[in-house]
Order: sequence, then structure tokens, then C-alpha cells
Amino acid sequence: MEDYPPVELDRKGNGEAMSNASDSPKGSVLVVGGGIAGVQAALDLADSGFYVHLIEKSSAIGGRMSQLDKTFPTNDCSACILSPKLVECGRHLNINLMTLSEVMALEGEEGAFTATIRQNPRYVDPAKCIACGTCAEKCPKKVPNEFDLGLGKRKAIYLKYPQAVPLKYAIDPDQCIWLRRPGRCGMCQKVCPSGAINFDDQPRQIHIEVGSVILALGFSPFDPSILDFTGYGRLPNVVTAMEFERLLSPSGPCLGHMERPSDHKEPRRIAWLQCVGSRDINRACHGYCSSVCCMYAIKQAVIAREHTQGPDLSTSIFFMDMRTHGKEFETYYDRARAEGVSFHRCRVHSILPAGHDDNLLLRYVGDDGRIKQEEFDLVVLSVGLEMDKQAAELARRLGVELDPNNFVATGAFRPVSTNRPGVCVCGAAAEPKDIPQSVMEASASALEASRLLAPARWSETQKKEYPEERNVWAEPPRIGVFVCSCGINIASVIDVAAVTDYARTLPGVVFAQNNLFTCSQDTINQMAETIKREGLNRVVVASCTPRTHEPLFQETLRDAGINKFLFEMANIRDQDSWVHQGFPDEATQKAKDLVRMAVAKVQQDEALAYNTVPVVKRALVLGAGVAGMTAALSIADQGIPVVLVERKDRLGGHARKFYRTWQGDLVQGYLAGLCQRVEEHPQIDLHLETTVEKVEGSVGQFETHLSDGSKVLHGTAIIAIGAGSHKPREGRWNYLYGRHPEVHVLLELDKRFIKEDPALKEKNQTVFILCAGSRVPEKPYCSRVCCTHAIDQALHLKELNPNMEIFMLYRDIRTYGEKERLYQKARENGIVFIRYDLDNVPKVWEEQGNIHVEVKDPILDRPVRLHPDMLVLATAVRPKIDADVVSRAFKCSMNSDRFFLEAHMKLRPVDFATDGIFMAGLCHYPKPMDETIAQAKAAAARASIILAQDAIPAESITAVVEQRKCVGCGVCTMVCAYNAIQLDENSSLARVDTAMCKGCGACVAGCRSDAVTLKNIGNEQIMAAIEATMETY
Amino acid sequence: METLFSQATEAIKREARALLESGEVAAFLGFAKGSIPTVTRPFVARSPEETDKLIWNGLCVMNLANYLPGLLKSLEPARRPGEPPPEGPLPKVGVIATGCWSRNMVIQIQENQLIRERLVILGIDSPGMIDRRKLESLAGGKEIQAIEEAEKKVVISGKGFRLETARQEVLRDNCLTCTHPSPVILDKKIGPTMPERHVHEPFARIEEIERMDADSRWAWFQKEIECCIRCYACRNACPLCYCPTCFVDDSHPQWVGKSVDPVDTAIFHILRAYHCAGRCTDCGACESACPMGIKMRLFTRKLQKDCLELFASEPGLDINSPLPLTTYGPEDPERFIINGSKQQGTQGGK
Amino acid sequence: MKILKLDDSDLKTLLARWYETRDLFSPVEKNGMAGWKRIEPLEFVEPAKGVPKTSLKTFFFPQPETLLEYSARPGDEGAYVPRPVKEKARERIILGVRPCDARSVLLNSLPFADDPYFKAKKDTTLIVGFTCKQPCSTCFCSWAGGSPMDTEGMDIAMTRVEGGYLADILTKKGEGLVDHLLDNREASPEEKEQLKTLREQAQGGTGSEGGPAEILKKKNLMDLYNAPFWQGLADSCINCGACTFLCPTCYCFDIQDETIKGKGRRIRYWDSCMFPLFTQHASGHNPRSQKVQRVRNRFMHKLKYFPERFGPLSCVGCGRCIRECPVNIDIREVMRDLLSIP
Amino acid sequence: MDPAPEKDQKWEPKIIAFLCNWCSYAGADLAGVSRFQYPPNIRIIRVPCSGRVSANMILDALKAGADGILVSGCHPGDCHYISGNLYARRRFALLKNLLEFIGIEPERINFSWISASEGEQFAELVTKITTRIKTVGPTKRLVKKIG
Repeated sequence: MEDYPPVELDRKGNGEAMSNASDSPKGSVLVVGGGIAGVQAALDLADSGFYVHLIEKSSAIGGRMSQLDKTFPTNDCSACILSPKLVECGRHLNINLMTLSEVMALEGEEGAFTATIRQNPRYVDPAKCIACGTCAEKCPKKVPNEFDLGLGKRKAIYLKYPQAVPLKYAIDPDQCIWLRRPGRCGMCQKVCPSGAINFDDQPRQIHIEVGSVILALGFSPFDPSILDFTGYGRLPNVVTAMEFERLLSPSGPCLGHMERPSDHKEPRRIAWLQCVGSRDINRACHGYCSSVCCMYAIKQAVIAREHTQGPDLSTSIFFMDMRTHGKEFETYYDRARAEGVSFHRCRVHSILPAGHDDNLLLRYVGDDGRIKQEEFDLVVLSVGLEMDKQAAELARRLGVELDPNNFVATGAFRPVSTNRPGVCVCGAAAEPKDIPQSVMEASASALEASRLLAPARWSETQKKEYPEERNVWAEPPRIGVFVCSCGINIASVIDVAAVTDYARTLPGVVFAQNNLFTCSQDTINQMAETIKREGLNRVVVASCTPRTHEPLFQETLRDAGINKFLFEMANIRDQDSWVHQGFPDEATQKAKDLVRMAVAKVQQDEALAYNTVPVVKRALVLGAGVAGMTAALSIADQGIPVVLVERKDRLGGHARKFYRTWQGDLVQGYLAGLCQRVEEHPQIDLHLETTVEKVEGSVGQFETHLSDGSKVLHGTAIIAIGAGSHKPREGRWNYLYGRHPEVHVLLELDKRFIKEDPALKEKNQTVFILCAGSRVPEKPYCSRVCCTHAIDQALHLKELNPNMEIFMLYRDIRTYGEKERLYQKARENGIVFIRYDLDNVPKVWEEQGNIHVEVKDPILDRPVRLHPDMLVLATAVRPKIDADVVSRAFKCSMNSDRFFLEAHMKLRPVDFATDGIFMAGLCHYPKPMDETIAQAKAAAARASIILAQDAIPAESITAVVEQRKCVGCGVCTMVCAYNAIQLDENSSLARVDTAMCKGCGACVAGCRSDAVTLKNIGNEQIMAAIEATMETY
Repeated sequence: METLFSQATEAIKREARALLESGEVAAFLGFAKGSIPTVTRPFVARSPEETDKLIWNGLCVMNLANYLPGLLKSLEPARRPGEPPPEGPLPKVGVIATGCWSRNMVIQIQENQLIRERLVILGIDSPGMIDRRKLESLAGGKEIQAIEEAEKKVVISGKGFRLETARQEVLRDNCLTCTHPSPVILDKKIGPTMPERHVHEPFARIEEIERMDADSRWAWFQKEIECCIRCYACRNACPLCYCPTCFVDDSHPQWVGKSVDPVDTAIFHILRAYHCAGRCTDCGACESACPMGIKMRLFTRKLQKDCLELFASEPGLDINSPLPLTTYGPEDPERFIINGSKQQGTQGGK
Repeated sequence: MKILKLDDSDLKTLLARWYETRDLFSPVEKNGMAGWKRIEPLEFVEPAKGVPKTSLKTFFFPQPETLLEYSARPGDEGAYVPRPVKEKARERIILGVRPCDARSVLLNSLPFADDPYFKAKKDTTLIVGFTCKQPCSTCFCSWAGGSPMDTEGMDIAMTRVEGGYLADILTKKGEGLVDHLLDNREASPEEKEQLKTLREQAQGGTGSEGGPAEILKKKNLMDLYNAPFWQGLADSCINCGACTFLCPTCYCFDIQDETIKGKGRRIRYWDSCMFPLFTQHASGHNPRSQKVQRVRNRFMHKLKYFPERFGPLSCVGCGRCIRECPVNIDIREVMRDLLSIP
Repeated sequence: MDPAPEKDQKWEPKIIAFLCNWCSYAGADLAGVSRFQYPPNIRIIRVPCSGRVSANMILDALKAGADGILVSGCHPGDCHYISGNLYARRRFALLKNLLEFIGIEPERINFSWISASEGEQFAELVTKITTRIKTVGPTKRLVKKIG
């Protein structure tokens, strides 16, 4: 414990570092690191009214996540889910994205920092680069691609990865022939169609003033070359997990074909070795657990099996404890086992060359204690996460304290704050963690960083003004078609002049023009002029993909006074000239077809409203435990009123039963301070002994009826109703609970700690049974907190009576992250750990008032009998009974374990699918105090984005119901994932809530009566496009 | 069977009369005798006296569920669109229901077209209904002037002929493969409960078509719908078809041409069947209604088979299980999907 | 004109001759269903009894009829300018037509009197009718103003007698068909007398004088309109178009343009007053939004409005609607009910 | 029934593809960015989600004369709209079977999952289905013709 001094509480005892910042703080924030955490923090801040400088040291944002193939536990494609966030970040008016940049110094204090940034030269003018790739194609210098961890090659001028943001090439100065010896090559400069290459680019030093700083420094994968036994570096078919991600990835060096490095053959036998560089104080100097490796190894095994499409791929995972402690992880583990992934509980002591075919021989001790040998084609090292060395240096430079593991030091009650006021931290830089946890912390740090800047909200942000739009409703279509040559990207394959001429003949087209670069600034300006001069009321651009360029051209329409939805694109580059290079005639014909389809569709486009919903600036927080109170205070401190509703007659919730956090901080003092702040806060309206009866409305405009008769209008809601501990009063896992006075569940022992029960010192022997009724078919999930909590309790018992014998009966010890320290200490303190499995669960009975426990010791392979004075059961954390009621009232879903279901497992961990409703704390999933507080702040941050605005934008392309055709069958309401379409109480017909509709069109395809359609993607428009396609055939 | 039908007819008359006399229902929906022997007439009795006209026999083939939403609505006080429904209970209707009809009522309740509380259902186990086309073909072009039904046989007669056949021979195709003859929702049971039916190969005809090659299937399909006159009797006899504007009638968007172009006719039949996917209970009303003898039931039957095989879904048996197209399973079969992630189909692969 | 006595081989000779320059059509059994089909001369067999399932109107009022064509390709010359449909005007002969169906052509000529499309079809079509020996139980032509021996609307009327047919040549066009070909087959006076007797027997005294058309014409419109039995009909009716589409005298249509792959055409296709969209206004208002209104309209049109305007009932008593209505709505009952209204 | 696939060397199939904006359309873009070549027979219509694609749209494309159809969405679990592709999967399973049942050649109706990172897979897919559609020849069934 000595390494981790408890965080000093401020005078109000809430753990929040109170500000001494000036009254007029800056309205901007510096975010360091462009990985998923940094990007999320930047987006949350920029969306809630702060200007963000996002600093990324490489040439593009995206971080480690962009290198991953799939993500657990949903097997989502990593790039697919990440990309939209990156694009949003790159385009955000209030995010200043600075790539190839580093923070050199940070002066000043909270509210008024001055940061010194060094921006390294890109040698490519981002304003001119159109990412056509000609430069890289022609560049003669091939170098290992660090994005593929050196498994593949790139050129000296390169794009970090295909979906990179910004989508701009960069020159690697260490590799470029010209930069090393000017005058020697310069090929890129010669071939660049837009003259973007600038060999004279120079580093620049920039000073920026910000109110606060967020460090999202990320991690480095552990480098196993120092572990000689792995053979990494010597044996070609020993790869790290990160390398294996690239081998699996469709955009990786073998295009997703899964080849092993030595001979590019598909491996048939793969082994994963867990805890490489984690939980290893001897060789790796990392005592902590890296938290994510068990899951990613299982995921890789599952995905590898999918790649080979067959059961004949053998996948073996060698592990010590299986740590699948997150939401849906245990199920994922179970499924992997069912699908044939084999798991071996042992640490492999050496990887040897098999002596033929570059295969590998693994020697390990089997479950039966015998030494075994097994041959594999490929061995994947599940390397741990460590603090990036440069990042650690940067932290030190900024005066930010690191913990003994080199991670940024935080505290249990202030999980995203560093020692330096105004400097926050999030993500793996503070402790190894997975993506959702990082995203959660990112949002939490955004809240923390902006909390004191609230007075300066919107002070540094920009807002674009547009001219008034011309009403074109009654006008016949006057369509302008702009055909782009994209330098030679399109024009070298497609006869753009012919396409332009053809466009002129199409019905409704009054203007057609060919441009060299339609997206260049001068063409854009000219387009706006043309729209005005020619009186165009609809525009088609035939160029690249709408996914990147539609917003730009739509903006141009708005600048020219035309509604931006009167626009279509024909993708004649990415989906034509680039993919039919050898077929100019066919490609030209296709371009004509695509233009004709776009013209047919744009004819029927209508001007759509830029929908907004006015926001009631009030939050409803449901549940006044630590999560609810933290969330409420986080919002209220920004000057926004909060209605806090609690079912019980007092504040505090579950935490009232807690003794101390795993970091060693006493909970009750903290809790008292928190309660007091809540009670005294002028912005918090507290409703105790109250429940929610009915919720109406949607984001921005909820109307909630409470059981005390009051009616609350609020813009957002945070659900933090907590969870309870399961009490095994009957059944298989009863273990004398409720029948013997010395049998407790975990929190009952905490209660005795809090009361300082003197009897505890007198105990001679205590037995803990972990997973008592958890991870079993009837309660399949892992409760995440119990291992750590039980071990900490055992340690406290040892503190009370060092002679006490303590036995821990466990299945897997899941002291993930830095919690591993407790496990080590417990072992050091002589606590005995005995593993059991579901075939041999401990037996407990009573004889003459004494507790008897029998368990089979797997090492001795014989039963052990224990006679404890006290038996402690680590039972599951179970969802609240009233979760169902809340779920129904707010129309938000739960998973099969009845925990609330987030909008997206990875990237929206605190949002519900229903807009404007967020979750925090145990009702989402079991979690320790620090994670609960982080999630509560994250929920507050997400809610603040809405509450910071007078009105929020809503989707314009929404579903619309033609009442005359609707029969009220309700199919649309059932297929809508957003509850955006409901049957009207009076008419019984469907009605769309445009504020909630996301425009996916599931209802449209589901409606048999064609009563629902999607604005501007209507059935008739699609038919027009279909028919236009076939017209020339 | 003669006695079974006449007993049922008497019971229906008695129950319907009691319901109307007590005022529990405002109308009773059943069948009356038709003006030709092969067709019965769906009939609404609105007074106790009118119940004398009610009959029950093997030619009662129109699905009564089809009439319920409209009939109930006609009994409500008129209101403008968007106006709230009137306070208090609304008038009820009594109705006869067999297995398939009751399942259609379940679906109508699930799709908000019916309110269970407004129905008084007299449940009858269906003994299997008669296909008038089979009788006509048996008569070989002669006019049938009388039909007598007995337990195992049917006798038809006309000028100069009298023919007897096993009842099984003239049952409708859907009744021959029916496995759920008993109503799933009812308020009062009329007549005896039929023994469980075990159908040896319920989808034999479908499988036979599936085994043909694409050319032969197309030939079969074209021949089947060749004589369609687009009168929409099949659609209008169907209790699942209640859209205010059917896609075939709609001009915005116009998915289907309005005339008897073979392609338009084909698309009409494909989409009509598809709209019944996961909802069709194989009541056979479409085929019974068709003036041209088209066996359009085979299209819905195919979908019924797929819903059962792919989603383990049988519609209308349980009011609490969602209809298959309003839900999904995370592990739904996707062998047909190229690059499907879970299973690789014959077409798939990297 | 003249009456010929033909034996079966004479008929074959005639058919072979006609076939040389004309298309022949007749009722044909197909898929267990009698319909009209183009035939080879040797295929012809007189149907034993009754009428085919589909009516004769499809020859004069086709489903659909292309009224005009146009190009919808922007580059084309004359794009979007309508042009008439070029049709080969080959004469056709429809054989085996029953008196009721033949009469329906005359009835349809009333509303289509000025319709060039209908007229063009009628001008190039000859009807060789076959009188009825054995009416069905659902036939009621004599009630509707016709008779099983009626020859109205035919160019030649064939009546089966012993040893062949008595062919009554009724029109110039009909005469053109036999023109000197079988001059020596003139029927004997006895045979002519036999035909006359058959016709008189069939007439049975129910001519149009005092028939339902005359009676209903005289009845008060609103009395019929407000009759109580309409609701009962609507209760059973499923509002399909089987009756209207099978009916030989239902002639309602709609018109629409179809464009596919740059080619366009304007078609006229059958519509049915049973369909709710039939009367739907562009505004969304529908004057006949209720089923009972539509059912009433169909019968009122056939039995009251049409006679008031044109004289006869818009019904030939063929019985198709009675046989094929899936819910057994019987026009005879409707007529009886209407006639019984004082 | 229909004549054998045309021997006409000049015939090239026309394929209409409905691609979801977030995954498959992005995958098609990536194929372009990576210059993976595929046959030029395909015409892509961008839709928000595979769940937007109705049976009507597919039939309309066949009616208009498309020799082949491709509908592609996100892999299960990746749907930008949570579950659109999962509803679509059910709809498509039934529709494809029904169309095959009435005699449409199975080669014409194609469904796939293509993620935003599967550029090469997209190119392979288009190549594959184009080849397959060529084997069954020009579409005859369900193609509406006038004049």
C-alpha cells in the first residue's frame, strides 16, 4: 500500500481537485494523442462548446485501434467502427488537428496554460494533396511499414493507412531520397498532379493557449525480444499479437489471408502464449496484468478459425488465469470453447524450433503435472501493454506524476485527474485497459477538463453563417452537373468530356462542366458562382466518393443559397476509373450511367429542413449512489440544474456498505462528503423515496412523471440505478448462507470492517469462496469486482490478525490491471489459493455449529478439509429488480443478464441507443469505484454535449409516414432500433419522432403498405435510379 | 359427418342467438347457404331471428377473420382520423373460428387490427374443408346440383348423375397438410376436439418443386399464373391483406404495372406471397376465392416452410412470440450470404 | 339473308377456308378452365354447354390496350411526342360464341359508340355464334333481355340440328364469309321452319317488353338506392374484381403511361368499381370509400343507371359472376330484391 | 423453356448493387483506393443500410432488366444502425428462396456482407458474381418489355 499514497481529499471530501483558476478561463483544451481516447475526448469537448487542439505525433490519427482487425466481444471490424469518428474529428470546425506534432512544454496553470508545440514537416501540402496515391506509386524507395509492424512495406512517401485522417500523404524524411540527398530523386514532385510536394517544408514551433489539458498518450505493446525463451526475433513464426492483428486484417500485409511469416503458408496450428510481458516481475519487470490480452487472444483464435473456414485449424491458448471480466466476455469465452478453441492452464517455459519447416515446439507442464511437447506452425505472443517511453518522458516534462509501473498516477476517487491541476489523463496511459474503458475515461476526462472552463463555453468556438436559402419548390428542375477529372485520376481512364456532353442531354440538366479538381478551393468558389448565375436548383457532382466529399459540396450549395439536400454525387473515381483501369470505354459508359442515375435521383430531391430540437437545460439523474451523485454534481457544477431521483430514503446507495477501494482509500469519508455536496448544491433538486412513473418525449424534450406527483421537463437523463449483491438464500450455492451467523457475502464483511468489529481479530481461519454462483449457467457473467474485493478483504483481515489462516477457493483470479498488485501481496502474505472447477465445487456443511469446507486441491489431487470460523462468499453483483421498470419507462434495452445495453459495446459505452439517455455505474455492469466514477463523469460529459446547446441538430433524412396509407400494424415500430416510430395513441397510426429517427430506413423496407418512406431516399427515387441504370441497355 | 355438421349448425345457431339476444354481441359472423350448392355465403346476423340462416358445412371456406377488422370498425361510432377512440367498451362481434382462422385472428391482434376483448369466438375444430374445384372436376363438366357430406364421404349429384367419393379425395390441399385444426383462441368450443393430425410430408409438393431445375420451376410458375385476371380475389379473401392501399394499386410509387402483363402479374404474385411471409396460416382462402383456379397457395406455402426451417417460426400459435420479420436472431442462418461470417455457404469463401 | 344447312365436313371446309386469310378463335379447354384461344381450323369443337370462364370483351376491349406510343429517350428525335400504334389489321373470326356473349358486344357498343379503338376491333371481327341447347342453372339470359336462341350481335348463327347445323347468315360480313362457297347448301323450308319454332320456344314470352329493365327504369332512384338489403350484400362481399373482370358487359377502365428503357406507351386497362381506388380523387377524398357504396354502385349501374341511359340492362345473364363469386353474391337475387321494392 | 444463354460475345451482364453507406459502399471505395480491379458491369446504388432494401426494390431492378442483383451490408454486429442488417438478413433469406422457387436463377440474386476494410473482398465478390451471372446468360424472366 505504501507505493500508493491515498489521494488527499479536499476540504469538502469529494476528491475533486478544486480550482484556484482565474474567473475568466480559456475556452479551449489541448488533447495530446490522437488514438481513440484522444479522439473521443476531442469530439466530446468540441461538441460541448470548447475549442480543441488535438496533437498527434504521427501523420494521422487513429492510434492503435486503427491497426486492429476485429474487436471483442462483438467481432466488430475495428476500422469500420472507428473510421466515422476519425472523419468527424478531422472535419470538425472546432477541432484543430495537428499531426506530426509534439508537446514540448506546458506553462501556466489551470484555466490558463500555454503549450509549446513542435510541428514536424509533412513535406506535402495538405491543402493541395488529393490523396490520389500517384506519388507513392512512383516513389522508388520501399521501406518497412510500421503500421504493419514491419511485416509489410510502404514507400518513403506514404499514407499511414487507407482510411487515414487527414487523408494526406506524408514524406518520411529518414527514408526520402531527395530529403537525404537533394536533387537525387524528386519523382513524387514530378508526378503529383496538384503540385502538393514541398521539399522545403520546415518544422514549426507553435504556442497555444488553453484552459486545460488531456493526456491520451496510449500505450506501447510490450517488446518481447528481451524474453529469450520466446525466441521472438530469432524464430520467424513467433509473432506478437499486434503483428497477428495485421496478419488477420484485410488491409494488412497479406490482405487478410492469414499467412505465417516464414513461408506465407496458412498456419494450421496456432498457439497463443498469455502474459508475455505481464504478471511477470522476474523477466519483464511488469507485475501488473494487462487486462486485455485474454480477450484479444480468444478473439484472435475465433477470428483465425473464421478465416480458415474450417474446424481443422487448431487453436490453443496457454494461460494462467482466464481473465474475461468484462461485459459479455465470459459468454465469448464459453462460445470459443464450444467452438473448439483449446485452453491450457499453464505457463509455457520455452518455445523451441521444431527442427523442420520453421515449425515450433512448445514445452509446458500439463494439468496433470507432466511435461508435454506440442508442435505448432505459428506462435502468437499475447504481449502486454506498457507505457510508451516517449509518452512517459512527455508526462515527466509536463510535471505529471507517474506510478511505479510508469503509468500516469491517478486516484480511486479522481480516476482521470493527474497530480497537476488542469491536466487530465485517459485511456491506457493511466492503466492498461480495453477500448470501452478508454472511451469512457476519454469522455470523463473531457468533463473534468471542461468543468472549470464552463464560463468560457462557446467563447473560442466558431459557428458558420449561411445566406438565406432560395425556395426552389415550385421551380422546374434546373440541374447543374460538374464532372471532375481529378487530375488524371478520372480523366486518364474516363472520357470526361464525353460524360460532360452526355450530361447536358439529360432531362432537367441546364448546365454541365468539366473541372480539373472539383474539390479545389477555386473550383468550389466558382461552383457557388455558377449556381447563382445559372439559377441552378439542383447539383450533381461526378467525382469521388460522397463519403468523404459530400459534406464539402453540400456546404457549397448552402454558400450559394441552395438547400444542401438538393445534391447528389456520382462516384466515378473510387467506384469507376480506379477499378476499371484497363477498360476506358466501359468505364466511360459506366460514368454516364452513374451520372444519369444521379440526375434521375436529384430531380426528385426535396429541400429538407435542418432539423433541430430545442433543449430543456435540465438533466434527470436516476439513482443517488456514487454514480448518480457524481453524474449529478458533474452537471450541476457547470451551472445546469439537475433533478436527482432516488428510490430509497437516503443517498449513497451500494457504496454505503463499502469499506475501502482496491487502492486502499476509505469509502465512507468520501461518501459522506459527496452526499453533503449533493444535499447542499443549489442546482440539485433532490427527490428521495421517489420513482419514475412515465417518460414521454425524446432527446432535448423529455417529460417525466415522478411517483411524488411532480412532472420534470428535462433534456437528458442519466440512469444510474446501481445493482445489488446476490444473496444465495437457497439452492446449490447457498453454502449455509443465512443459516450460519459467520457466513457472509462480501459486503457484509465490509460492514463489519466499517463497524470495526473486534470479533474479526479473533478469527483463526477464514475461507473465501469466489464465484459462488457466478460464471455458472444460471448466472453466466463474471462480476468483475469480486476477486479484487475478496483479496483486499483477506489482506485487511491479515492486517487485523496477521496469524489468521486464510484460504481462497477460486476458479480464475481476475485481479486485472494494477489490481494484480493485491494478488501478489496476498500470496506474499501467505494467503492460500486453491483452485476449483465446476466439476468439483467446494462442499460446505455444518456440524455442531462449526463450518466445514471441503475442496479438491488440483495440485495435490485430493480433497482438502477446512474448518473456518468465518466463510465469505463472493457472490454475483446482480441487476436491480426495478431495472425492468426503468427499461420500459425509458424504452431502453437490457442484455440477457438484465444489465443495461449500451448503444455500442466499444465506442458508445455510456450511451443508450435511444438518444439523450445515458448510463453509469453498476446498472451497466459490475465495476469498482474508480470505474464507476469515471463512467458517471463520462455520462455527465455525454449529457453535457446536449445540455450545452440551445438546440441540437437532428437528422434531416428521416422517415416520414403517409397517414393515408398507414394501417397501424406496428411492424415499423418493431424493427426501429431507436424507438423513433410509434403508433399514435389516438389514431393508432405510425408517427415518426424526427428527433429520434436516424434515417436507416428499416421501417421503410418493413412496411408492406409503403406508408413509410425516407426523405430523399424514397422508393420512387430509388426506382428512378434503377430505371435510369437500365435505360441505355 | 352429416350429423356432425348438422349438430354444429344447430349449436352455432343456438349460441349465436343467445349472444345476440343477450346483447353481448352486436353482430354474429358466420355462413349462410349459397344460391349454388358449391359455394357458401359469409353472413352477418345482426338480430336473433337472422341466426336461423346460419349454417356449417365443408364448403365454408372463406376465412372469417378477413371480415373482422372492417366489421368491428363499422360498429364503432364514426370518428375523424386522429380523434381519440370513444370512452368505454365498444360493441362486440361473435364469430366462428377454426384452427387457421383463429391463428389469423391472433396475428391481427398482434398487428393491432383486432382487439381480443371485442370478439366472442366460437371455436370449431376443422374437419378439413372441401375444394369445389375438385368436386367440379369429379363431375366432369356436368353441373352439380346437390352435395351431401358424410363422415368419410361426399356425394354429388345433378341431372343424370350421382357420384360418391371419399371425403379425403376432395379436401382442399391446405386442409390435407394441416396440422393445427383446433382454434388457438376461443371463448366457447363447438363440437368435438379432432384428434392430433400427423401429416406425413407436409411440404411434399413444395419439395417436389424445389427439386426441379430453375427452368422447370419457371415454366411451372408461368403456367400457374398464366390465366390470372388480376381480380385480386386471392388478396381480398386474405385476412392478412388489409393495407389501405395495396402496392399493386399504388401509383406513387408504382411497383407493379396495372394490367395483365406477365411480368406484372408475376411480381404481383411474388410480392403478395412475400407480404404474407411469416404470417400466412395456410387457410387456403386465396385459392378457394380464385375464379381461375390458380394455386397461389404454393407460393405462401414455400415461405411457410422456410419460416419454419430457418426461423422455427409458426405464425399465430402464440400471441407473445413476435412475427418472424419483426424480429431477428443473432445466429439466423446466412448460408446464402456470400462472405457470411458465421457459416460459409457453398457460394461463399475467401 | 339466307339460311344454310351444313354438315360437319362443310363446317370444316369453311373453317379451313376462313383460316387462310383470317385468325380463328374459339373457346378452348385449358388448365381445366375454358377460355378463348387462337386455334387451327381442325381444332374447333363446339362446346358442349355454357360459356367459357372469361368473356368475349377481351377481343374488343383488350386488357390492356395500347393507345399510343412514344420515345422517352432524351436524345431521340421526337422524344415524348406521342404516335399512334401501328397494328396489323388482320380480320378475325370468333367461333363458338353463345347468344349472351354475342349480345354483350352490342351492349358494349353503346358506351363505346364513339371509341375508335373499340370500333376498329369490332370492324375487323366476325362472330360466328352457336345457339344454346342446354342452359345452365345459373343462366338467365331470357330474364336479362336475351334468349338461348338469340342471334343479336352475330354475323352467322349456327344451330345444332340433326345431321349438322343450320347456319343463319345474318350480316353482310357474314355473307362475305360464305359467299358462293356453299350455294347448294341452302336449307329446306322445313329446316327453316324448324329453326323458327326453336326460336319461338326459347323466347318463352320474356322479351324485353315488360322485362326487368323496363320495370326498374320506372322505379324511383332513391327508393332503390336506400333499400335495406345492400348492407347484407356488402357484409359478404370481399370487394374483389372477379365479377367485373369476368363480366362481359363491365367496361370500366383506367389509363396510364408506362415507360421502360426509354420506350413509352399509354395503355388503357380494365378497372373495377369494386376497388376503392376506382373513385379516389387526387385530393384523397373518396366518394365511394365504403364497401357498401361500391357494391351498390355496381348493381345500380348494371340494372338502373345503364338502362336509364341506354335502354337495356348492362347484363346479358351469362351467370359468370354467380358461378365465380367466391362469396356467392347472386345478381338474380339482387334483381329480385330490387324488383320487389314498390 | 428459355433459349440457352446467348452465345453473343458482345453481351455483358448488367448488375445493380444496393450497398449500405457505412460498410459495403465504403468497402467499394476502398477497393478503388487500393486499385483492386473488377469488371465494369456493376452499377451501385447507395442506401443508408441493407435494412433499407426491400423486396420491391429487388424485383423492380429485375423488372427493369438487371441481369443480376447484389445487396451488401455490414457484417452482423457491425451495423451502423444497430440491427438493420439482421432484419435484412431474414427478409433476404426468404426472398432469395422464394425467387429461386419460382424459377429465377440463383446466380442472379446475391447477398453479401462486406465491411469497410474489405476492399479486396469487394473486388473479388464483384468479379465472382459477374462471372456467375455470365454463366446463366441474359435475364429473361421477370423482365418487363413494352413495344
